[in-house]
Amino acid sequence: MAKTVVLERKPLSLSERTYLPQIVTGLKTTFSNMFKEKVTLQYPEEKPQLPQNYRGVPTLVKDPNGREKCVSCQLCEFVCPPKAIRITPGSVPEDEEDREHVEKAPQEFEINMLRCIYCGYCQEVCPEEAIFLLDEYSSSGYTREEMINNKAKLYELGGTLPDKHYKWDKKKDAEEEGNAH
Amino acid sequence: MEFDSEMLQQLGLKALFALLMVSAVMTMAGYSVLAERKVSAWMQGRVGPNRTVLPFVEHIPFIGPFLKGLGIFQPLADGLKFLFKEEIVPGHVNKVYYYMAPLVALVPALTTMTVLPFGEYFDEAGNSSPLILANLEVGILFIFAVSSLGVYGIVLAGWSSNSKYPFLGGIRSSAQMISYELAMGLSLLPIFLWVSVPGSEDSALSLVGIVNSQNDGAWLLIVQPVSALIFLVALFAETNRLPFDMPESETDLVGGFHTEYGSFKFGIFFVAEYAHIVVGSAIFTTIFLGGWHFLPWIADPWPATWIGTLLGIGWFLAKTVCLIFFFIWIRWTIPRFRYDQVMNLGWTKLLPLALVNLIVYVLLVTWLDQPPSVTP
Amino acid sequence: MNTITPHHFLILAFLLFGVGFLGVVIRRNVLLVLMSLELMLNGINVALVAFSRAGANLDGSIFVFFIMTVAAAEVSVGLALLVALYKKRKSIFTEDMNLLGN
Amino acid sequence: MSGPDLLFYFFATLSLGGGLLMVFSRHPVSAALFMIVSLVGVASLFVLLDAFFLAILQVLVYAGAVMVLFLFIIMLLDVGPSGAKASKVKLLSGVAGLISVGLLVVLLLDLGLGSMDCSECSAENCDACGESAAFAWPEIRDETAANGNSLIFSPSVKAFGFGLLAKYMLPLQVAGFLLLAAMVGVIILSKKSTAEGEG
Repeated sequence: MAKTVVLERKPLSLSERTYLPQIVTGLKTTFSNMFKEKVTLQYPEEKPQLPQNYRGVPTLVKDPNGREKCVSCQLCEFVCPPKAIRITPGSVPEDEEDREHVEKAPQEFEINMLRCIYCGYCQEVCPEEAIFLLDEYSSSGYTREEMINNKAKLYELGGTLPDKHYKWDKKKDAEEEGNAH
Repeated sequence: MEFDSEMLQQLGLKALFALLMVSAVMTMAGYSVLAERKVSAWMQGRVGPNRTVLPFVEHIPFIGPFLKGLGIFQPLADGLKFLFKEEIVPGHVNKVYYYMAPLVALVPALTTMTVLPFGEYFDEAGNSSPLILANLEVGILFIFAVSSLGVYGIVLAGWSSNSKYPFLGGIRSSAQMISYELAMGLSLLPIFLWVSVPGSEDSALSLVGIVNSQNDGAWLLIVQPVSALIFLVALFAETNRLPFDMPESETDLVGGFHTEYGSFKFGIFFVAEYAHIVVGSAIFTTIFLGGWHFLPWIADPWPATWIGTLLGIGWFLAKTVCLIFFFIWIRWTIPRFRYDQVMNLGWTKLLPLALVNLIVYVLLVTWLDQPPSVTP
Repeated sequence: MNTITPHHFLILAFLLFGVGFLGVVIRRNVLLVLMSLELMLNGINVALVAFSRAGANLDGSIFVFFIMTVAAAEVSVGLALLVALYKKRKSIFTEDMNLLGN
Repeated sequence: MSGPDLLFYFFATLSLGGGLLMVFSRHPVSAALFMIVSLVGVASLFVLLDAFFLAILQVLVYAGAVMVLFLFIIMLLDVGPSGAKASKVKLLSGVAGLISVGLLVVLLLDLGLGSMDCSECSAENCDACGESAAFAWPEIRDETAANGNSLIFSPSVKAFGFGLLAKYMLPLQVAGFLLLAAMVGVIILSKKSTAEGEG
């Protein structure tokens, strides 16, 4: 057990009580700080280096084949704490052969960036890994309407996820080979 | 005595000089705002204002970006911003005094400099006469008298705002001013004792006399360090600079006396504060740092012509600018006192110290019988 | 000063004194009474300086100096008394200071 | 009318008007501010009379210290404008005021009629008035000197200091003692009521 040591507080000496030496020391410190390297980032020209796990604006992504990953399960809409997400479910267009196993696709997908709190719950809850918080952080607009990201905007921001894994392809393969669960 | 043409001409000349000095002090005030921002930024590892630039200057190679980086044009932008912001007058204020207060704060700061000598002028024979708007025999008393009026601006602003924080700021300010004026006056008495020569015709209360006594001799800062220290501390208190910025302490009184002020009226308060600093540094330079004279114990190296005049003024300005830097430097080093600490320092430390200092110098001057220095 | 004589200054001094006296008599706020007293002293100061200047005699001016000293002391004591009184009676009006009356 | 005369009338109006407005203003803060105007007017009159040192002292002591003290106390006690209770003038003080003003007018008339025929006259007919126009202010001299037992008027501070420290040494010390006594008194007063009486 550590022993408690009570330190006597020494009375201030005369020079300490005038505070002048201390002030001089402080002045020296601030003066030397004047010539140290500046830490300011010249923002619009220089961008900050973002960490790997940075959470920026939530976006929708497509798989490498250019197919929509979102299946309109509405889990993200459900989990979103500030209720920023609004999904209008729709069916998958008939002509898309390779997506026939998917039952639904979002007809409209809106994220209200005036409400979004960048918590990342939507990314966490998404079973399709379709929604990602990417490192875009400065979104701005002149009107409230501009700040509501629609589906087209979300895909434009999100782009394509370079991921070979596509759940519904595997499921289809398994069904064809007859070893589905 | 009639107003004849010669008198009118002289009046016009004086008015012109006064206008020039006002604009010089205002410009310096504007740029000390910039200096404040820049120096504080450097001390905190930042860069400070470096964006504002005039449209055509930007394209000059090297010089343009350099000036832009220094933020030289920032005061212009600040001034324009103050001018064009919306004037908001809260409904609960006492209108007359609310409008009057910024002016009352600015005028004493600008009036003080009329008795401030800032250089010397040589005629053909090589005789020097000081450059000064009004060479009062009692110049230093005039400065005290006028600067003691400066408190009314703050008190009026605080009272007419009809709101709690400004009111507290006004009350604190009046108490602080009364307390520190005493120490300030007492700290200067040994100076007058030291400078005055028995039997001379010159008045020791004249600022020109004080400056000339430091020509080719020791600065009064070296001869009377305690006086200089007390005067400097009191000057900080009178200009409401940071260790003593009781009237506007942002952290406990929001903004103090100018909480309810905005746009141009706030701008005037702002300029007045910095004009006080500029004039205060100039006064300190005049009294303790030898005014326009060169280093202590070294005679002025410049010739007794108009070149010498210009160099002297430049040297005076350089000292003043160094002091302004010192003001800013102190501000970003020392934290604010508590109100009772301010009162304690003024009444129980500075005042007795000033009295002891006075007594010591009275004895010393009596013992020396004939004070050294002084070329009348 | 061609047409201005000591009489002008004297009349002004009288008027200042009179205005101050009027204030002392009709105002019942002690603060204002004190201020009016200062105004009366100022009237006297004007007269003294005018006499001093007209008679080329410095004694009057020096007397003004002493009047100012006394006035400063008077005001500080008067205001301190006023504050002490205010703590007790919560009023600065003369008609409320009637402990002996009624 | 020449310049300095105009200045005299201007500053006289300033000091008198300030005084009158001070006496009749309802709010103590306005009263204090009008008082400052009046004091500055009086200081300017001192300048006209070549008493520069006194003028500066007037501003320094009265406007710079005494009136700040007044304002401080007004704000400390939070004195509002005098309401209905205080603004009704009692009959007695009203009569007293009237009588005092009447007496003053009599005095003024006496002074004006007795010694000078044209105290209120305008510039044009003032020339006709021999006595007042003939008055010449004595030339001021810069030297410090005593003429017999009285000191010669001089605008310099030096003469002032000479007078104070030579002829009026005892009164000066008494004045210093008075100030000390006042300071001690104020400290005791404010100690007792545990409040902020300022010295």
